[in-house]
Amino acid sequence: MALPQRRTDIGPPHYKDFLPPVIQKNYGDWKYHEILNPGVMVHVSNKGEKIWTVRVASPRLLSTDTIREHAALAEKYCGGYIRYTTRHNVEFLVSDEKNIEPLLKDLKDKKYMVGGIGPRISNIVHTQGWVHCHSAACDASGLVKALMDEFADYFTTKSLPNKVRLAVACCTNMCGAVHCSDIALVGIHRKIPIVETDKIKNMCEVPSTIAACPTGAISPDPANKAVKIKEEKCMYCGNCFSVCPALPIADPVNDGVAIVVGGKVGSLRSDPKFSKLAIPYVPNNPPRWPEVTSAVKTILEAYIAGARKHERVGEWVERIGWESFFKATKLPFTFQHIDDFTIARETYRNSAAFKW
Amino acid sequence: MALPQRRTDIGPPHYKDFLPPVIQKNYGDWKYHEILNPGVMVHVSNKGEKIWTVRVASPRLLSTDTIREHAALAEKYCGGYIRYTTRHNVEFLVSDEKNIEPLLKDLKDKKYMVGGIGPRISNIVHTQGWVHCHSAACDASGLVKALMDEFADYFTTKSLPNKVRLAVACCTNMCGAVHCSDIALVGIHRKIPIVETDKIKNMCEVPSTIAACPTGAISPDPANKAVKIKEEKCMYCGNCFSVCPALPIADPVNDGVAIVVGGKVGSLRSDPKFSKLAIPYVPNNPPRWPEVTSAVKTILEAYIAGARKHERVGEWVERIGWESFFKATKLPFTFQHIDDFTIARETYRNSAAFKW
Amino acid sequence: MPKKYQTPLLDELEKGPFPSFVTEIKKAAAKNDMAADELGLLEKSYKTKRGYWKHGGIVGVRGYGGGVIGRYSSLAEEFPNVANFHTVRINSTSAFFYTSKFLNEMCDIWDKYGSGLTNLHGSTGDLVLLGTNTENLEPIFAEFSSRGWDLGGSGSAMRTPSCCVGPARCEWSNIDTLEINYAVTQEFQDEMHRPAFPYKFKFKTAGCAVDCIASIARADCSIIGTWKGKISVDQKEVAAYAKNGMNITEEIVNMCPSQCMSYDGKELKIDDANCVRCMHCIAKMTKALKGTGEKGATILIGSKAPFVIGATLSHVIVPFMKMEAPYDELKDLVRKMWEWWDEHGKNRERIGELIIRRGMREFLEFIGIDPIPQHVKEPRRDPFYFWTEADLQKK
Amino acid sequence: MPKKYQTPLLDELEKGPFPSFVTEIKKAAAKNDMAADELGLLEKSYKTKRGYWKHGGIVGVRGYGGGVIGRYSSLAEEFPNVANFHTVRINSTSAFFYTSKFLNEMCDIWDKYGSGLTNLHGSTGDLVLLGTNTENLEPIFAEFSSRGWDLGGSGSAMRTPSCCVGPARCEWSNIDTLEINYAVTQEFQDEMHRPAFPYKFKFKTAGCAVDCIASIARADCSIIGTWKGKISVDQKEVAAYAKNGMNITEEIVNMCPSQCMSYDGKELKIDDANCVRCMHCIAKMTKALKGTGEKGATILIGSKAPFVIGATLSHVIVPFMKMEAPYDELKDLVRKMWEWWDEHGKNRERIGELIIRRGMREFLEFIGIDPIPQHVKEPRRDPFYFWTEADLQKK
Ligand code: SRM
Ligand code: SRM
Ligand code: SRM
Ligand code: SRM
Ligand code: SF4
Ligand code: SF4
Ligand code: SF4
Ligand code: SF4
Ligand code: SF4
Ligand code: SF4
Ligand code: SF4
Ligand code: SF4
Repeated sequence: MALPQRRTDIGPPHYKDFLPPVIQKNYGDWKYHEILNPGVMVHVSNKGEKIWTVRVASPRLLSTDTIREHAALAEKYCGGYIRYTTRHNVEFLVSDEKNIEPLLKDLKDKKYMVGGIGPRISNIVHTQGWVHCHSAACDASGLVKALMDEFADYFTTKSLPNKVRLAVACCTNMCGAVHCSDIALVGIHRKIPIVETDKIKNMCEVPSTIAACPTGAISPDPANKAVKIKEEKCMYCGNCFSVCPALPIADPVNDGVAIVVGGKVGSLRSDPKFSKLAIPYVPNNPPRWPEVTSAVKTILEAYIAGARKHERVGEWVERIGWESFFKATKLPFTFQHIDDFTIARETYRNSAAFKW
Repeated sequence: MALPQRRTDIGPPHYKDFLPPVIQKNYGDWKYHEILNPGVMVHVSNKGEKIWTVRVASPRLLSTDTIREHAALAEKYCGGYIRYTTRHNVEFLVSDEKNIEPLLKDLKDKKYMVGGIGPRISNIVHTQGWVHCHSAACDASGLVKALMDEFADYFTTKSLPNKVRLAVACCTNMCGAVHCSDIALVGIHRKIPIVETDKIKNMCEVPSTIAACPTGAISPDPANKAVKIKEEKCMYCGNCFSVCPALPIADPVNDGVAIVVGGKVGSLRSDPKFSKLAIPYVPNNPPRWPEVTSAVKTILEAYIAGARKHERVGEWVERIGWESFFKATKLPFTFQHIDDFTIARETYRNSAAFKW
Repeated sequence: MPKKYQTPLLDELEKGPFPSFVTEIKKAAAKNDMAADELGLLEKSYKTKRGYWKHGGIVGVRGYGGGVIGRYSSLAEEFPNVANFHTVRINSTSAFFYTSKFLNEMCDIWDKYGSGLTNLHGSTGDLVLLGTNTENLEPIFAEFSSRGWDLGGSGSAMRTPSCCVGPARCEWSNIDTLEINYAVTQEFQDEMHRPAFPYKFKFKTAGCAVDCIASIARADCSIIGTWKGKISVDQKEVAAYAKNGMNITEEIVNMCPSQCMSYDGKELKIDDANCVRCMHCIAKMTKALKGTGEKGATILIGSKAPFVIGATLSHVIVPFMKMEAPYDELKDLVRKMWEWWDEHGKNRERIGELIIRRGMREFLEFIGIDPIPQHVKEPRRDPFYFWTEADLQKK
Repeated sequence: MPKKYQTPLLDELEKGPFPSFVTEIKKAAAKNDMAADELGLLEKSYKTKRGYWKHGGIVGVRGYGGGVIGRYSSLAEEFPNVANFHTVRINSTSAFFYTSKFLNEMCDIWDKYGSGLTNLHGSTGDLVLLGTNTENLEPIFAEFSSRGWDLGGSGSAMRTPSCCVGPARCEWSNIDTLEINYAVTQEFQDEMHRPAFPYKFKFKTAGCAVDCIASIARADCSIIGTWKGKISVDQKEVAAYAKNGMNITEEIVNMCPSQCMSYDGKELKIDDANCVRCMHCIAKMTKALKGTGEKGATILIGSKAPFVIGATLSHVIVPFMKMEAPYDELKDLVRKMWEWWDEHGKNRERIGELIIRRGMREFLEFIGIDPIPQHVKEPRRDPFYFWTEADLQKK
């Protein structure tokens, strides 16, 4: 069977071809929206026209079977129109109010999880993990599943002081928004890479391997056309392994998950914030990482108990102070929490005003 | 005439010998104070005893004649007790209320400037300048005199939203609290040092000269046992000259004064803050530096107009935002204002929220 | 019939309310050899607590330098169907709108040539086809491109740009995020498909400062919509919010970062000159408040993940740019930035890192932008700075 | 009769209300050759806009390595009486209290052996005798030390410590600043007079967080008094402040950084557990509020001027230390810190710079202090950190 004629540099199709008619007509002319329930919102245009959105959780890793099911539902209730969100949820775009209830029922029957709109936990931005990446210090999809099962109520019904954005990255490359999330997990190593001296000269470029190290721990080993790692300078980030496969760092015993908190990206109320280290290490305990989910739960519950309405996790923590965060969560504070990287000095406590 | 027997490592006398009796009796037992007027306050102890303080401005650079006059006044009105403040004012410590008016009259007759207590401009912390330091890029005492003449009313009578701490340092060694003052001046150079190649080998230690450079602009010149300066890396700080006299940097044409604002040291209301660059350069124009005093006046007046009661300069600026500071003062914003030193990245505007 | 693996550990992850990725893999594994081996391999990782993927070699389609992530298993003998298992990045549509027709076609192609597994979407925003063999790459590309779809970016290239839903379904968008996203993608096709940069370069476009695409955290170029006029206040709607139980003083006025609002129980007033357009009040009172006047975008540069010098957020370069098709001002700016980056960037140095290394002045001067207070949160603290000869001449 | 110089420029600085340093120099110059040449030299600087002082050679008194700042003029022929013109630093008393008797004696000695010019005080806190010749140094030292006074610090040594007026005349002091200052000075006489450190080391002690000695900005070791109990509230005095026109809500409650106060027009309440002890409310309502309970100090380390890596502020090391004579805990801590600094500090590296260079962990471990959240404003952001073997063993 002959292949069709390939074309290059055409880019994606124009999005107009994928917009429901009501959106085409009211494009850029929306007036307001209302959240009808955790899974349904309606946007109303200046012309008075409406579009209903029904949001459904997705594991993001989808089989073609499931995508076909999405397509079938979209065809049945939405004129064939559907979108995915920036956090990987599915949005059914309903133009006809009549279709909402039947759609919801159908979704319920098919065991879809409807929700995520408003001050809730929405889907978890995440990465490949053991599913597909060579760099992973933990899985991603499994952690997401375990967490979202734990917090399902906050997706489907319960509300929070504000949105809580969770993220998971399986290594410190952080292919997600971990560094700016309310609560996030990142896979980490805790032992230095193994230097496979013999392989380096064939597999790696020495200068770029040296340049990859954030702490300058790598130096040339000219005799072997290889590199050496200064043990006391290595903080196990794995960036050298990213550029040089002959420096494997994965370690089933010592790898695990760090938990960071308090980041955000929007500029509402307070500037965008980086996430900060809350727990330096939780062991990899697949398939459900119970220690991780329970730690996240601790943090989430402290936030719920302490935050004012509309406060994001980071805003709450900054208002009460990090010393109060560690008190409220009973999390231990360790040497790992104290920054010693590029901007360390800016994090020291330069004030006589703090809480006991 | 034989010299008396020297003693070593005895340290200073015990302060008890210099405390007025009422202080000795109420030491650590003060209850409250009241500011009676800009130059007089009274402290009341739990026993109900009182000590009055009359504060007088001092140029800090004092002749023995003047110190003898201080001593005489202290003897006449204060049982011989006197102190100097951490900002170099004179404080007459009056135990007997009756002595206050006569003291004030005497001070007035002798043209002393009484004031500086409360939300005012107190004395200016400053340094040596051309009077005694080899490193000075401007004078200090002259700048202080010019400023304090200009703002005398804010010492003697007028009040401000809060204290405004002024400081002057004659070079970037900053022998004062310039880096944490409400408004401060610092002497700067704008041309690279002259490398007196022939003299270096006798006068300087090459490694410490190289280490002194914050930007790594200095490299060895082994042929001449000297150093070279990479022009495009030098930002004229003069630290190399501090360790190597064969690198003179003073330059009557290009030296001048930078003005920094918004620093503080107390932890009240907000954490201690660094001063930030407001004006990168004002020319040296002795004897009265009119451009400097007028620039400081501009800043001070904007503060008075804009600040809430109890707000320090830095607190006011942070509330309104630096873009509003530059608008309110009409000061130009230049490339010099944008940090490119060690923590530059922390000063970039990481937010979509700012004022036009 | 694909091989069937015992997966006691993964089976645990089919329990619970959230949809299971394991179920997804199993669905595909039921009819697809690659997916089956992926499942087996993953179970093994769950048992041994480590991954078995190796670095990707360079694989791809003819004429392109990117768009495919090469991936090889280190257990090729045990799991031969994922011995090579590359990811194909299909450039998604603006704001991820699709039709059922396209989705079905996509599934047909992917079932034929791949594992049947996808990511909708990758976190950059590609439609990720998760795992296929080297020999299938050209057919897949032919099938998609003949239908009007192209590959996304990978490697040291421009990456697939993405944007928030914006004007398509959001009342707050100040710019046409979808069109900007499309225009940028089309304009820079060569830069996407033939990696020639020092490192990757990402664009993300958000209609307002809420930033639903997280552009400020993970785009070399963040384009964020904003406005220059007043916030219009519909006092009747304000009253309605109050009536419905909103504590306007606490929830809105006190939370305004610039403290430029006041509310006396009747009227909500905004001192627009001091508003920083943070979007809080508008987001929480969407029926009552709206940004008005001239619309445009703030252009911020330089966010990225932690390597090598620590994570960065994008920072303001152009506080306000009119955003009108064909977006020449933006395109020219981008080309200028790239020129500077190409010239000075080291291998694997993102543009934001380069700005930090060489200083904002050089960057701004090169792209022809004057310094303004909006470039910084605060001016420098230490009085150490450079003067050019031209600076010294200025009075 | 000392030489008389024309000083038209400096004369301008005798005008105006603020006391004039020029008048001071002239007073001395009328009877002192050195002061006269200082005046002439300074006029020249004012004319040419540059200084004429050279680096100091090493001058001092027998047995001491510091206490004198050597200074030579580059115009020795034109101004021979300041050809060498060294500064003598006399260690001041705690909080700068003096008697007229001492001041007069000091003036007598200084008129005899020096320029008659002084600084009361230098910005470190020394009683600065400004300018004398090398041959007068020993006599001056003999005169002062025989009367019970000693030199202060200079060079790579402990510098003259200083403190706020504290318990002597301030109701807010939580510690005996004067006694701590005295005890530290006496304890470390050797470290003051015989420079043996990598660089200078400064102590400053403030009775409370108001920090009237600016310790947090310019002391390698800042000692700041604080308390551990409640803030007592005298509601009658609160009412009096309100009556006298204070807007308690705006001036106090709204300005409290931890938002732990409330005021209903009658009663002022403080949620002490959330108070950060910033001193704002106490300072503005001194009659009504007072810190109570256990008293002690926070020890902060590391502030300094900008060279070489940029200015720093001191940062918390010990959040609370009881401060009771003989202050052994403080002295032991200081000795430990110095040991570490001596071992690792480079030439001209302050202790704060060393902590930044080698990291807080090494420093804290060496001095035997556990990590606590109070050490930081916020935890690290990037997940890059070290694990010791011991850390790995911990569960
Ligand atoms: C669908 C989506 C855009 C898209 O193009 O796909 C979207 C849609 C909306 N967002 Fe968003 N946001 C979306 C990702 C984000 C992100 C990005 C992210 O999470 O990576 C953010 C930034 C988070 C941050 O700051 O870290 C985000 C922060 C917000 C906020 C600000 C919350 C706050 O106060 O900090 C609002 C306003 C609000 O909720 O009051 C908002 C409001 C909205 C509104 C109400 C906008 C509108 O008028 O239509 C939309 C429905 C809200 C809802 O879901 O509660 N959206 N929203 C994204 C949904 C993801 C999902 O499936 O859950
Ligand atoms: C697939 C994806 C994760 C996901 O599951 O969604 C991904 C996967 C990989 N990323 Fe990523 N990155 C993905 C989005 C990101 C993001 C998020 C974003 O783009 O919004 C980031 C953080 C933002 C940024 O760009 O800094 C990100 C930061 C990195 C980095 C660190 C780059 C840096 O400058 O620090 C690397 C390392 C590298 O480039 O060598 C990396 C490298 C990788 C590699 C190619 C690993 C490698 O070194 O070969 C991963 C391939 C995994 C695989 O086998 O499938 N990935 N990567 C995302 C791309 C899908 C897509 O095209 O839609
Ligand atoms: C006299 C005095 C200024 C004054 O007019 O008050 C002074 C004068 C000098 N200081 Fe200073 N410093 C004086 C307080 C300070 C302070 C403030 C303080 O101690 O509270 C600082 C800032 C805080 C700090 O320690 O960082 C200060 C930071 C410096 C520095 C920069 C040190 C650094 O680590 O960055 C230098 C440069 C050096 O050490 O080579 C310096 C060097 C000097 C030298 C010795 C210049 C030199 O390199 O030879 C100056 C001698 C001037 C002269 O000829 O009389 N001086 N110096 C102050 C000492 C008087 C006294 O003992 O009471
Ligand atoms: C005399 C002196 C202490 C000494 O040991 O010599 C002193 C004495 C007092 N200070 Fe101070 N302060 C003295 C230097 C400082 C400094 C240090 C400095 O300026 O270098 C500061 C820190 C400034 C900063 O944060 O940058 C300082 C910040 C304060 C404040 C805090 C102001 C604020 O709200 O930010 C107060 C409280 C107030 O004024 O309400 C205060 C209050 C006081 C009180 C009321 C304390 C008391 O109860 O006795 C004293 C009289 C106040 C006045 O002068 O208005 N004092 N005061 C110092 C006077 C210097 C002078 O001659 O003017
Ligand atoms: S975060 Fe690391 S392990 Fe995970 S997909 Fe990205 S590069 Fe791979
Ligand atoms: S793991 Fe990270 S710190 Fe360690 S040698 Fe490799 S790049 Fe350097
Ligand atoms: S600031 Fe500079 S010039 Fe002034 S006294 Fe200190 S070292 Fe000398
Ligand atoms: S003046 Fe400063 S920046 Fe220039 S060479 Fe000397 S030490 Fe370096
Ligand atoms: S970023 Fe703004 S415009 Fe875009 S979807 Fe979010 S709220 Fe709407
Ligand atoms: S947009 Fe933000 S800054 Fe502007 S009025 Fe609303 S809350 Fe205040
Ligand atoms: S620092 Fe505190 S105790 Fe010392 S004088 Fe100032 S206010 Fe009083
Ligand atoms: S001391 Fe400061 S933090 Fe404590 S109650 Fe008073 S103002 Fe608030």
